[in-house]
Amino acid sequence: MMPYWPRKALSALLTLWLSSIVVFALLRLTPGDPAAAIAGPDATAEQVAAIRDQLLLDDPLPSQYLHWLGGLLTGDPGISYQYDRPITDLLAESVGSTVQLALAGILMLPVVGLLTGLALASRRFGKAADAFATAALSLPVYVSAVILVFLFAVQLRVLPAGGELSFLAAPDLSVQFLLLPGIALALPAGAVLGRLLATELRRTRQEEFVLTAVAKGVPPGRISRLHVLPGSLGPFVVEFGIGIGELLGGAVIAEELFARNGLGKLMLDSVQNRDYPMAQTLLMLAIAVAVLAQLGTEVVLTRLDPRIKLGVTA
Amino acid sequence: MILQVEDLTVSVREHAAVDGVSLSVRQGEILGVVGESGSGKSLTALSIMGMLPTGVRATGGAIRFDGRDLLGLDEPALRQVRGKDIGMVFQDPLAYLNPRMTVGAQLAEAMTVHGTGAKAAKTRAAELLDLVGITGARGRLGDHPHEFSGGQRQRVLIAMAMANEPRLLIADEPTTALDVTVQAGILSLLRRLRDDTGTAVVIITHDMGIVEQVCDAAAVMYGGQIVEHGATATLLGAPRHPYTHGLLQSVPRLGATRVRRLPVIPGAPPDLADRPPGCPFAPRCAHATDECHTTRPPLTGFACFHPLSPAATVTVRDEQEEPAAREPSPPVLVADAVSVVYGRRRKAVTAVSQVSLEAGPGRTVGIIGESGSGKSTLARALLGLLPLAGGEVSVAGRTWDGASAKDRQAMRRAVQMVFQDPYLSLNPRLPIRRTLAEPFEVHGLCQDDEIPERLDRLMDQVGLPRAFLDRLPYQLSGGQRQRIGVARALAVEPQVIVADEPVSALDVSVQAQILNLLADLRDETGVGIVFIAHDLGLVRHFCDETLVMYQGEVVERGPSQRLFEAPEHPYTKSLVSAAY
Amino acid sequence: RSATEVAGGGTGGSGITLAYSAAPDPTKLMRRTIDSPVFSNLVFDRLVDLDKKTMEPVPWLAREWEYDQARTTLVLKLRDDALFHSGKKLTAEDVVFSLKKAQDPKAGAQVAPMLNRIEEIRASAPGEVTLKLKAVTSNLFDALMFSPVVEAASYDQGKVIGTGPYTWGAFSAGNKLDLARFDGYWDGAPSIEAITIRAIKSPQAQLSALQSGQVQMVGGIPARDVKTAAAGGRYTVSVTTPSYQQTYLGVDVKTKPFDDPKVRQALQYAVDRKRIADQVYGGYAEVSSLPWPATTPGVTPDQVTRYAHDPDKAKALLKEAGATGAEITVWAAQTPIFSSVLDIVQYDLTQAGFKVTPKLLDATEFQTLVVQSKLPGLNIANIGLVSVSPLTGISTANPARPGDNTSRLDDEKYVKLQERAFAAGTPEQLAEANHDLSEYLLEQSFHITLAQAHEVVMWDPSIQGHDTSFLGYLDLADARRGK
Amino acid sequence: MTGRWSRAVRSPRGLAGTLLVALLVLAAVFGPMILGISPYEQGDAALAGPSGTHLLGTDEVGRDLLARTLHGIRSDLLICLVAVPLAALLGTGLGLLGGLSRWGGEIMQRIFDVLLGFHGVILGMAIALVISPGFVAVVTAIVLITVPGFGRQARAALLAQLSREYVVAATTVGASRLRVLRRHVLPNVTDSVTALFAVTMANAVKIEGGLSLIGLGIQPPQPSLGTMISAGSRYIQVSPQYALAPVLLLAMLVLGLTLLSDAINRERLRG
Ligand SMILES: Nc1ncnc2c1ncn2[C@@H]1O[C@H](COP(=O)(O)OP(=O)(O)OP(=O)(O)O)[C@@H](O)[C@H]1O
Ligand SMILES: Nc1ncnc2c1ncn2[C@@H]1O[C@H](COP(=O)(O)OP(=O)(O)OP(=O)(O)O)[C@@H](O)[C@H]1O
Ligand SMILES: [Mg+2]
Ligand SMILES: [Mg+2]
Repeated sequence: MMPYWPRKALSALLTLWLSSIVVFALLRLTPGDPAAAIAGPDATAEQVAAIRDQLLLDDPLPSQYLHWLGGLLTGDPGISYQYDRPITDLLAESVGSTVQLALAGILMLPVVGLLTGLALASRRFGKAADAFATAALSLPVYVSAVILVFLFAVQLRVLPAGGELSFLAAPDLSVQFLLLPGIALALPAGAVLGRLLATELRRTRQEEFVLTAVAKGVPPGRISRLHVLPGSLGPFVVEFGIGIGELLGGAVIAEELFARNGLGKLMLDSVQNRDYPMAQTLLMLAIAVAVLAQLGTEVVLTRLDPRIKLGVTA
Repeated sequence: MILQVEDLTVSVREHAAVDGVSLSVRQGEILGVVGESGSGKSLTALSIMGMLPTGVRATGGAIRFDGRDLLGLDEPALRQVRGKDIGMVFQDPLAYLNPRMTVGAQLAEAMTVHGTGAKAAKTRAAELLDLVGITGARGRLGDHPHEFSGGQRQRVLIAMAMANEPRLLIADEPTTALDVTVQAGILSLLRRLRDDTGTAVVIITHDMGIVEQVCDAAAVMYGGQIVEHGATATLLGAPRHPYTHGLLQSVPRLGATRVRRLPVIPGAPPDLADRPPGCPFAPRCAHATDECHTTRPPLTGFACFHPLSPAATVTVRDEQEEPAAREPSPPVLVADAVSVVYGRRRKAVTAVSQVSLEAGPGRTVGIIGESGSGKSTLARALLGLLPLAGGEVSVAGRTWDGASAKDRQAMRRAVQMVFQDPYLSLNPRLPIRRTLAEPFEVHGLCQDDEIPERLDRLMDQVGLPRAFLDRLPYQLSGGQRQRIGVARALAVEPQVIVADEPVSALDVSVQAQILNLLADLRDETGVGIVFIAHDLGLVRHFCDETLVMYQGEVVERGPSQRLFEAPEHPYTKSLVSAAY
Repeated sequence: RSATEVAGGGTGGSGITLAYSAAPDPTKLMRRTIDSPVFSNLVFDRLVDLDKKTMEPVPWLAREWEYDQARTTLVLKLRDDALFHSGKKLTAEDVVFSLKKAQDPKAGAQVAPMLNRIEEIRASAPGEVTLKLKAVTSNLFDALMFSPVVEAASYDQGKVIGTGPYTWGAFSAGNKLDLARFDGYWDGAPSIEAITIRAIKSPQAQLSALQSGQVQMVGGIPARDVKTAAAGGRYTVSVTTPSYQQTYLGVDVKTKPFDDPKVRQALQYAVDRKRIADQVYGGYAEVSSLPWPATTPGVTPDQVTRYAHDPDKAKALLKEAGATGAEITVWAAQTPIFSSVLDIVQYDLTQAGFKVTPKLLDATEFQTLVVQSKLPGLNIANIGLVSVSPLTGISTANPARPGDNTSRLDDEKYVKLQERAFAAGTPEQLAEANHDLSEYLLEQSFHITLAQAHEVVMWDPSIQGHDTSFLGYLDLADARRGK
Repeated sequence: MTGRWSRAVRSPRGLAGTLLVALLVLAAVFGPMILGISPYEQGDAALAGPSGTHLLGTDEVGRDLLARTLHGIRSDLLICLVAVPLAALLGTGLGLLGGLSRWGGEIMQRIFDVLLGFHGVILGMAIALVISPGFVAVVTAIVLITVPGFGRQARAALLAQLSREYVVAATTVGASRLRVLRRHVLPNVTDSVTALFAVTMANAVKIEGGLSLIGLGIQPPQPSLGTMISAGSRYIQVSPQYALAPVLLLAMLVLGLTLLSDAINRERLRG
């Protein structure tokens, strides 16, 4: 048995490597020729063949894979087929938008989750929170986004319907652009988090050490804060980690619906245009984020529950 | 009187789980509250703390502490009492400590919530750990509970309860989860704390031995009521209530003479829902009359219309002769220098090391040792359930290693197992019939249409109504389930049964029933038994030969009688002296 | 500050923001791509334009021009006051460079087949360019109107520099383009200082952006979405006549039963063009049996209305051809528009007695199969340049190109017709050729027009003076913010 | 077992959930028959409002929205009923396999990690592109997206079961490994997997809708709730019922399934 952290890191690397193969294979399996997408509707077969040649698309697949992987590892994933520019440049242009969106989601996710969870577990707001959580869960993002935009942008005109502004350029405006997509992203995942938290809160409240705290004369508020809540956060953190990992994927939909130009849109476009190097790189990025989020989750978990690292099970 | 409980009634829905209990504790006194599971001990204790679980309410009586009725206090006022005037210690020290907080923080919290400054609390926390006998106290404040041993955790809990020097300490089964040797340490700690601080202590237990060891006075609870109370010596020496008497008798004690069968209290404790209106013990009482069934006897030291005479002391047991020595037959189950290792490389734990034993029809081999000493591991090794790191186990000459599937089946027929926890060892989803039919089916012991008949016979053998065959496990009591466990082992008519702590999870009065069942089966069928226990009295009572295990090794072995009378190994000595 | 209001004010003082379904793409300036209409004419000028009514060439960067007697040499005289955004003066060399670029197959210009009929492009004097043709090319001006004039010195460095009213500014690929007013514009600087073009693909997102005041124009989205949004009358809908996209039903004549012209004609009768125009294009489309405009010289009204919706006739023709119940596949790319067209076509053809399997493919896959001519049966797609003229239409687009086309129709007669049109020296000859081409297409029915769909953009009423060129490209030289 | 199920169904949550789902199933099965209008019949009146002939109005090519909505539930139920049991079976199988051998476990774990690394949308998109969009693609996508959940659940349940005393007990009476698995382990694993079942059903409906949104769902002219929502949401201002009717039904379906899974879970935790 290897020590804990190196073992985790190794398995993360293994996952990434396997993913790179899957990603590569998946795109090649997708019918449709990148060269045809570039050549456009009125191109002749010869034009397409010339482009294929130029893009080295007729090289053997293993060599294409190694070429790309080698580039990725040395920080140069190549040139985008559709934009004919270095992928790193394109990423640099779009990453800000997605990071802002993801941050908005990440910030809002635990807020929605915590509020829902605490409300669900409380006696006073339980019923209302239950209704809210069920609704949030039942409505897919693509529906809630349309409703949110209709309400806040078209009818009330208090928030922009879509688009973006760099946070660094104008923080106050940027936040307004981020509010609706952030909420739309955070709602369903937040509801899941909330329910999970509520269940955990109820379970932890039943745990014996809470009785010890009561017997010490600890007031209920302090018990909730110091004993019950930390004890309930484990699964919350895990789910939150998964949630972060999914944000980049979720950005695909959110960016489409809110007319943002980030990595999600880039990913959708590049897959649709069979921009292989671009799509592969973006997909790997998404997977890496998910894997990293999971690792991060485990770091937090060991903090929350010191037993885990030593392999002690409860 | 520091605490006076008067006619306390605690209701669970419409049922009185605690039914008119009165108790009193004097300054500096240690009171033992004894009773079986479900008799209402914990609810009584929790009422004093004002900590009854939701759905359970104190519906009558009063709890006077220092002249105030605690039942009349509101939550904030109660909080002032909790942890400050009354401290409480719970049963399972691991579960009752917050696994995510350092021990120091938990100790300090007990004081800061009652107004002590953070700094002072920290200093005092170290003192407290020192006080309860944890060495290197200061350095351990930053440790988490899982870094302490079981006994140390219980000491931490006690330290926490003592943090504000309460005038009353309530300990609910403080040693049940601990080993005998550790238990002795905890009990003497409690006594020392009482001596040093003059705090009154209420110890809740189901173990008469603990009462005998530490309590000044005791109250016996049964079916939500106090059936007898008094000074320890009188209560134990001359019990007046038939239940107290039965309880004392059904526990084999190390010092008592060996008997073939234990005297038992027939039946099982009453259900909360169908308690008789009269004396709760009446349905199980040999002396009960009509009056007992309808009228509740008043408590005058004891609550019984037909008390035993003070002369009928426990020591005067009706002596039965030592069972006739059975002619030794060749061993069936042989373990030869067995070792078991869990985990690999750096994490490896040698759970069993070089253990040899022989078991065969007509003989009972006892294995004793504290928790983690490798008893269960050995049991599983005997049944071929674990890979061995060394040595071999053979059944009727064949070893588990390298046995063909067919051989294994034959070996399984020869050796069977009874498990510790009857709640876990029965598949909750299968009716008893299906569980019991399994051995017949897998071994093809009889035609399919004969199975029902065989099952009926099994049920008769273990003394259960045949109708139980169609119940699900949850519809049976613990004792009844353990009988099913025995029946399952018997089904294949084995030559040896390995019983891993078969009574540890059972109520005291039910324990004796199962022990007797095993003894009867042994006598009737000649089946050999490997009997694993952590209770010296049981082994001494039950087994011909005893092995003492310590950290995976057998440190001493010999005929039970001699072993306990003249232990040689220091560990055995400490075991015997820790027991009573 | 409210983001809604700030964004509504556009970038800077008198800027505006336009939303378009496709992002400007500076890598294919010589081609007409879906993004061209939104920026091409803002940044570039061309040599000539066509008059939207008469379809006659009108001066632009070329002040005047003259053919020789044989109509094989054309001399173009350029303006002398046109400046590139770099500050450099427009020269004949720039024009030569631009036209040669457009000839280069790598540039992928659709009009290359016409430009390739030019034997020599030459700067014959300062401000004068002479084109020497291999043969008479009646639609040469279509090609000249089409090709942007770029700065020779910087083009190959990837810079986007033209002589248009706006300069190419901050650009993020696939996303956003900032244009700034070019104060040195020869026709006088435009009134709007800055234009931001945002790529917003989703129609909903575009309309929300317009309705919440974040953009002043939306475009490139399905016309029916525009129609529903314009229903309240709050916005100005601008239809880019005479340019349109011809939506067609391509027939692979090598697939049975479509080898039989009767079956193909049955298709013509089966499809309900009126319903497609109304339901898919929100009425912003012409119903016609021909790819090119009804106003095309030589086209007669009876040709335009040749195939009216007539399911019974379709059934009868099918029966006659013995193809009733034939199992056919209709392919289309997966877009909201084409899937709706497919819906209707599938329904109509089923009514006529075909057994239809609809197949929606993702755009790239569809594109690949088109290039490989691997779409057995029918396919639905659209092409743009047929609205310019019949000859330009059939010469530039794969689906109807004589000799080599996606319908796999290989007919010497068709090639001859094309040659006749090229060589038409007089308007009369051209009209005659147009008529015969139309007749041929109607008869052969391998390229069935479903709709002539105008591109539609919708403006916030605060913007006035906007226009589109003959090609349907935005023209904002006179646009301004009104009250 | 049966007792527990019926108790779950009879709890207030379970009852509400069952009623909702049953209502939708009935609507899907008998609705189209009662209505008697073809969901494919096109007409000239596009995007018409509700009227006597078209109770919910018409879509953009003049088809009856009510008929399409009812048929849409059918599609979705069918997808759920094919995809989710398939995913459950596959996931449970893989999970069990992974639980039985160390290596198998490692490999499964990695496979699931890779699958989980992809976001559902992306995985779905890739699948739909690889095996041309349509019913099969939607089902495959749903299966691949939801399989890791089942796999992990099954594996966890299996590991928990294997250490149970009654499983050991069955071995000691001589039951073979296969019998132990079938008799004692599987039913309990099934139990914990079932709890996941209803939630996954609800998810499946959402995934179908998500795929439709990018044009990769059920293919026209066949209706599904997802395709209708994505098509209808662009007419939300002129023809709100177009999108909202399927949204409502979808929400009802998800709600019903969520309630059911809640009820089952609660019952399961009670033992
Ligand atoms: N929270 C509760 N809800 C319902 N019934 C309860 C609750 N707690 C205890 N009871 C019931 O009240 C009765 C007395 O329980 P109590 O916990 O006081 O027993 P005990 O003597 O402490 O037993 P043990 O030795 O098992 O701890 C039992 O029948 C039990 O089932
Ligand atoms: N599956 C396992 N993996 C690793 N270590 C184990 C495992 N099971 C038991 N052990 C360790 O082996 C040692 C012996 O355990 P075993 O269960 O045999 O003790 P025991 O004497 O039966 O204790 P108890 O009285 O608590 O039942 C302990 O240190 C225990 O932690
Ligand atoms: Mg208790
Ligand atoms: Mg054990």
